[in-house]
Amino acid sequence: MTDWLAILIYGTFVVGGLGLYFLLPTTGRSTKMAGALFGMAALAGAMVLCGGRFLAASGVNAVFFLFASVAIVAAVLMVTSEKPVYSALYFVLVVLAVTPLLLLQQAEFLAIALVIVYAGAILVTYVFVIMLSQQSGPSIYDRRSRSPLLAVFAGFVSMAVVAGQMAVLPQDWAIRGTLVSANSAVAVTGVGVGNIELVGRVMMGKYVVALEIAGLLLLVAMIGAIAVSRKRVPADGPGLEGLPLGQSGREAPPF
Amino acid sequence: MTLTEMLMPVAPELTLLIGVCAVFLLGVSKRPAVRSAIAPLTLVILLGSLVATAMCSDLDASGLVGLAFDELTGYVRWITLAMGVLLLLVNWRVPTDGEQGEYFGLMLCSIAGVLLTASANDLVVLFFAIELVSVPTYVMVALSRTDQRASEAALKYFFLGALSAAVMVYGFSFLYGLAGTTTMMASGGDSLQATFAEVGAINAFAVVGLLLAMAGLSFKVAVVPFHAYAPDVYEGAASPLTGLLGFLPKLAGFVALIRLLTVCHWALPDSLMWMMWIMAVATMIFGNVLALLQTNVKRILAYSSISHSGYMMIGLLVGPVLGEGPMHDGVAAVLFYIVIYGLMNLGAFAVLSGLNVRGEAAETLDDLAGLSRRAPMMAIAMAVCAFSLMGFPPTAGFLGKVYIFSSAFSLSDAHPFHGPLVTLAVIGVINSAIGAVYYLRIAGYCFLREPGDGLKRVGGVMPGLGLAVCSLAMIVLFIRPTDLVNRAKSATASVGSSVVTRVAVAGAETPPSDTRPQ
Amino acid sequence: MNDIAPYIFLGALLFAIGLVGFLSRRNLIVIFLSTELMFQGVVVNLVAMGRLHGHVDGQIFALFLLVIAAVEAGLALGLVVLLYRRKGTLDAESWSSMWG
Amino acid sequence: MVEGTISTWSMLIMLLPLLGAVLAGALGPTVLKGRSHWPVLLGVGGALVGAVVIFGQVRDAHDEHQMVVPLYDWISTGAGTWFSVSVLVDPLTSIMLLVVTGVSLLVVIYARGYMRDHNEPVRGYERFFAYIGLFVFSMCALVLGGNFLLLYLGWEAVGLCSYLLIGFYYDKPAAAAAAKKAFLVNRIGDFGFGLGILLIYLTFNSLDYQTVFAMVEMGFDAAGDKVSTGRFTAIALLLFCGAVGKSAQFPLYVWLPDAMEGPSPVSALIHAATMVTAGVYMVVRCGAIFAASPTAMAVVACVGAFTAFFAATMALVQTDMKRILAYSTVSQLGYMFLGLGVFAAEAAVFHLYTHAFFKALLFLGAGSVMHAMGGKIDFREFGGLRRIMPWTYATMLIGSLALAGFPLLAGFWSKDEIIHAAFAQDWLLGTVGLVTALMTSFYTFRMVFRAFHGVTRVPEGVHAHESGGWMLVPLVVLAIGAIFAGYAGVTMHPGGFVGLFEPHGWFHHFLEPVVEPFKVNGVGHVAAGHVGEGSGWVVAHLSHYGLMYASSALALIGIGIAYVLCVDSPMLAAVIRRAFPRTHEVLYNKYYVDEACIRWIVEPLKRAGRFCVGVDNFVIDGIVWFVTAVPRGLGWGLRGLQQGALQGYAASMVVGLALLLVIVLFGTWT
Repeated sequence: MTDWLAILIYGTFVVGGLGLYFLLPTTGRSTKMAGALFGMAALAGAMVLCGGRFLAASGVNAVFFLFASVAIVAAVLMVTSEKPVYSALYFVLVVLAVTPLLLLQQAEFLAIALVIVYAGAILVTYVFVIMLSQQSGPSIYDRRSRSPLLAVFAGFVSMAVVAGQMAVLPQDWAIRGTLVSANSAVAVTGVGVGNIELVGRVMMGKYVVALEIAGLLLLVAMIGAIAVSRKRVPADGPGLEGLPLGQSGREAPPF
Repeated sequence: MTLTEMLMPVAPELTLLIGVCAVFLLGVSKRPAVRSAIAPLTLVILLGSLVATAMCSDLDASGLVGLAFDELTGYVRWITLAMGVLLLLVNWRVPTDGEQGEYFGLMLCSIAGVLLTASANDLVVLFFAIELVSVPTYVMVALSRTDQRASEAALKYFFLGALSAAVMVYGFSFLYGLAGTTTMMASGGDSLQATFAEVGAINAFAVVGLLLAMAGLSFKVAVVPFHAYAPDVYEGAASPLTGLLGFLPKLAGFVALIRLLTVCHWALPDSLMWMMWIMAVATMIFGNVLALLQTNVKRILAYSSISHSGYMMIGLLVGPVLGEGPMHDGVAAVLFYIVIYGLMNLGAFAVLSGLNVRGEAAETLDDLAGLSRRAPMMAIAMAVCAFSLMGFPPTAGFLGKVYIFSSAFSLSDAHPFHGPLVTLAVIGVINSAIGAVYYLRIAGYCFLREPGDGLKRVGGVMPGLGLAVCSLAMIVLFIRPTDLVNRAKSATASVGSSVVTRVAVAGAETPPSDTRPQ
Repeated sequence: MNDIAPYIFLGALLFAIGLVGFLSRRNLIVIFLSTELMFQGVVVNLVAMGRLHGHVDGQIFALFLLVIAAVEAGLALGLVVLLYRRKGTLDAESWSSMWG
Repeated sequence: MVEGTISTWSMLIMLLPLLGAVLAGALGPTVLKGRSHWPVLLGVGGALVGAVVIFGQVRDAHDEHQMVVPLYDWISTGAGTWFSVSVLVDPLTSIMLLVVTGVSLLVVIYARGYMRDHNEPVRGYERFFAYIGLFVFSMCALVLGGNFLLLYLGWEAVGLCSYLLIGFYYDKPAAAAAAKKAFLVNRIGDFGFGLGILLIYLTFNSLDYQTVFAMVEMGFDAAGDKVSTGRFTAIALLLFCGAVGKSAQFPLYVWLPDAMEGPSPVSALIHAATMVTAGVYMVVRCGAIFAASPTAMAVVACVGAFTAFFAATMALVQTDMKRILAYSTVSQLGYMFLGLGVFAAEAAVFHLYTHAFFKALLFLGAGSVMHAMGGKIDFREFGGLRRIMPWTYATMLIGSLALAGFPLLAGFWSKDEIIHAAFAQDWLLGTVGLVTALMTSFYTFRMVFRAFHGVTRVPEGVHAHESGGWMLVPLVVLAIGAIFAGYAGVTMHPGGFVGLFEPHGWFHHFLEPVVEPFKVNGVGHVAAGHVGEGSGWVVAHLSHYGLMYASSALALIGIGIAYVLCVDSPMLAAVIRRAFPRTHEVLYNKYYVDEACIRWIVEPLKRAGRFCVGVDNFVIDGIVWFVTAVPRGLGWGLRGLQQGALQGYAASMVVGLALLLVIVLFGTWT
């Protein structure tokens, strides 16, 4: 029982890894077709895995499959896209696809925050910087990936081991009680509140110290980012003509 | 409980944070006189924080969920703030005019991060505290010099740091999944520690979580295979800052590792023990053999910093052995050693930062040639630090090594990991012999070479003062180590008490010193 | 209402893809996007873990993770600007003057 | 012994030279300059006073021969004192202290004159005196320390001082190389030494001399089990490794001749009189352990005898005065270990004590010559100096006579005693000792004759002159010592020459409590003047006095040969050949015999010596090379992981993480 399960898990990761390897940008012969085929096989394997082993009993809905697939496909496209702008936009898609899954888990506030903060604020900044720095199409280093086989091997072996470990020890799953509705904590607190209120209460109670440090970290990041980007440094790279950030590279940054 | 009472235990941190705001604000002043007051103000803030540490000895943390205060916190506060003063002195002239505010404010943030790491009792707080140590250092590396290598160092440090943070927090997420709470220790109710007492550390969640979390922390302490950034970052950053990079993140990493191991009652499964064993061996060997090939003193010291992490891993693996004689406690050895390491490392980098060769900062061995003729006191300070790093008497480095190795050698035969740990210590001894070669080369270049052209002493009173304190401390701590050892030991007592709990929970018949049943 | 294993797998997969992106893409911005992807995997993992125990701590942890992601994103972009001003390229390989 | 006095003075003995060193080092470059010798001079002088006080205390103690005085707790924790700094004072300590501080004081005085060029202080003048002060501090700590850890600390510290002082003229490549060689070779020995101390700690769970030696005498370890002889042998041999390195015994002696690149006062102080005898001191101190293992004692005796002989053969062919003296030092140290190995520890210490006088004298004399010859020390470049430097000549002559074992001088008594004890143990060891004595007198006087006799020659452009008062006073004092020091170990009573001197005097009586373990465990030990059981035929046929006559005769023969070869024959042969053609043939024959001697005895020995030096240097250097090459090779291999690219580092991290995950989660741990 566990044997075929382990084979299925590791097999999914191997096939998926191969698919990603074929999809990564190279300047040689295009292997995107093979990559897509392998990727589809891995996705099917993952569905069998989730549907067959874990979800049969509890009957997960199609929503999970749909959005999980979108998230994974978008993630793969993100790391394989030759255009950084597309990568950023695919990442927005990953975030947007993960959001319904969070809703499924009754994490409404987090889902909203994710969309607003991540997809909204952070990613826009990325796109802005990419636009500034790369106006002349994809460059050579975007079209060739660095030791893709090693990268796929290292990344997928580690995570396959982690995932496999989760699966081959099913008795460890619910160690601290059974799965309950997140908002059943309402019953514990005795107050009829929704997810957002609950998050607010816990955050301002148990996690108030962390919240303070978070504020400090944001201050540090703000000051740090300003200090770093306005630092006056000599420009010493090749091909500085026509740069968007000022002619000599010694000017103050654009923002 | 009034707000004042509630906040008293974090008075040192609050002092620092208020200071951070003041320093940031003064930094943007247009008047040079105001900006030049920033470094002295930072000194005052650090001293104020030391005073606050001394005043709030009554550590009742019941008002602050997520923090806990014990002897370890007190120890780390003392050594961090005291070292912080020295770090400030040595870094006195690093930032260019107009960047003092950012630089010293970030330095205070990093110090505050170490203090918070030592008092964190919650995975979220711990994670934030460690990030608060690291994030400012990324910026400081980029700010410290205009050299192209500084930017490269910042790039590597920051990106790899982000990678390791992701790995660490992934591990934390599994630990949280195991326990269902992010609280690390609690006298009653849910906590990670209670969960470990209940289910042990062999659970798949526990193993994966601990492994990933330890991997992430290993980056902070520069342990193989998460060490690769260290040489480049040390070389790229300005020398005085490198002294800071060798101490604050390392201290935070080791304190966090000690906390993690305390949470699981120092009862790691054998597989994780072997993992740390392998990492320790690889770290010592890698650091030492690569240091042999370097001609850049900063790189030599960077690789030596890696190997010193390996030595400290030995003490960590031995764990807190209570009630078995004075020099047998591995964790106390680590806590003792890291102070000494911080001092001697800072001293060596302070010497480098105090020297100029034809207008450039000194960094290669050739730059140091004949230092004893140009600046005898600097040469002597360098020699003291090199000998201390080598572990050579009469310097404190010798005692640190003796403490670490003797903690492993004096394990009882009944200890389940006795044989491997003794082997590890022997490997450590051999490695410190290899290390002697390159430290001697540094000392030899200072004393036994003809000086080259243009070697000049630069810097000022404050960095010189910091350097003098560092090298004198090496001698003084050799002659009178008792106070520091005792403080380290009492700091260990608070993390070691969990060992006894574990045995009580397991109901094992082994004596309390044997921390790992099975 | 259901088992959390699929979420853990999804998290691991996102994390793995992020790792691959980090190791193989040479554009500094894409490299950093890959770490954001890894954080995304951790977020999925954390929320699932919180679900397992039936409370919102996991969600709050994930929210704090967003803070870290924002902090690092801010710094990363500042750094990228600095690096780009120096070399006029975003190729990670062009920054390898120190080695050995 | 009064505890307060001992603790006060032993602190002062250590701290005064250290204070002097610190003052010289700190104030020297700016304030003191040419007066930098004063703090060290006064500090070492104070230490000498302390040594005399302690000596008086020990001498006047009647029943209490040993006293341990704790100075302070070094590391003391709630769980107990891990280590307390204590001093141990007994006759051995007091004698070593007198030798160390006495010779040091004389050398410091001498160096005041020597370390100047046309009466201007040489470069690094203050550094020199600071190092010397540091050395005296370390050496006193080594000798005074009451446990193995202090011994080890002192041991390493004197090694460090030696390294710094050999490399004093660091701009000379030879000096830098010699310093490095000394350090590396000593590391090999010290590695064994450290392991030995570790083994002591593991066996007896203590490092205190008193505790350890008490347990050794009972033969039980800390757990109450009987300690096997094999364990004792292992400990003793590991400790002896350290002695072999520090005291320049075969095969680790190679550093000592090279160490002559250091300034001459350093050679006299560190590489002749004091530091190199630390090995002898250590073996005597650990006598209980060594005597418990017959194997270890045999090894000590054989290494000592072989080194004595071997180094002497090499001294035969040198032309550099300081090198001759260096090989001679190695050879004499060999004698000391031979004495220890044959259970005659008091004879070894006696020789250590007399040797300090005449060897320091010879080195200082050689330094005086070197000073006068503008840095030249090879006697092919000068000769006949006795008219130019009468004082140096006279004192060096006395020193040479003492070294050669000329009757009634210091070296005579102590060397004889060792040879006699060696005969009592094994006739081969004794014979080696005798043959070496012959070679010793030959090479010593070859040096004297070539340098001081014959036609006066000096290198060009050198204004040869007798040295000044600062240098001559120590020479004269040491010369007086070289004549009379031996009488501390001799009892005189009336009744003809045979009965006049009993070579077992006050010195031996004084040392008796220290060498007790050698007597208790000594299997075939012969107390001086007695014939013990199990001794060989030589002892049966040759009384101590017979041996005395024999070795006197050998010393004279050696001097005679040297005279004939170096002074007499070259001139005589030339003159007589022209004036008396008939007798020329006879003389020619004699000359031919000399030639044959040289050809058939000296040359083969020379070749053997060269061969041994070559092989030896090759092997030791090879080991040194190997020890550093393996890590280097490994480093070159691992360097491939640090290629500088951000993602390369990330890859090594993630691959490492993957490996760790696989190891941990698929490892076969339960």
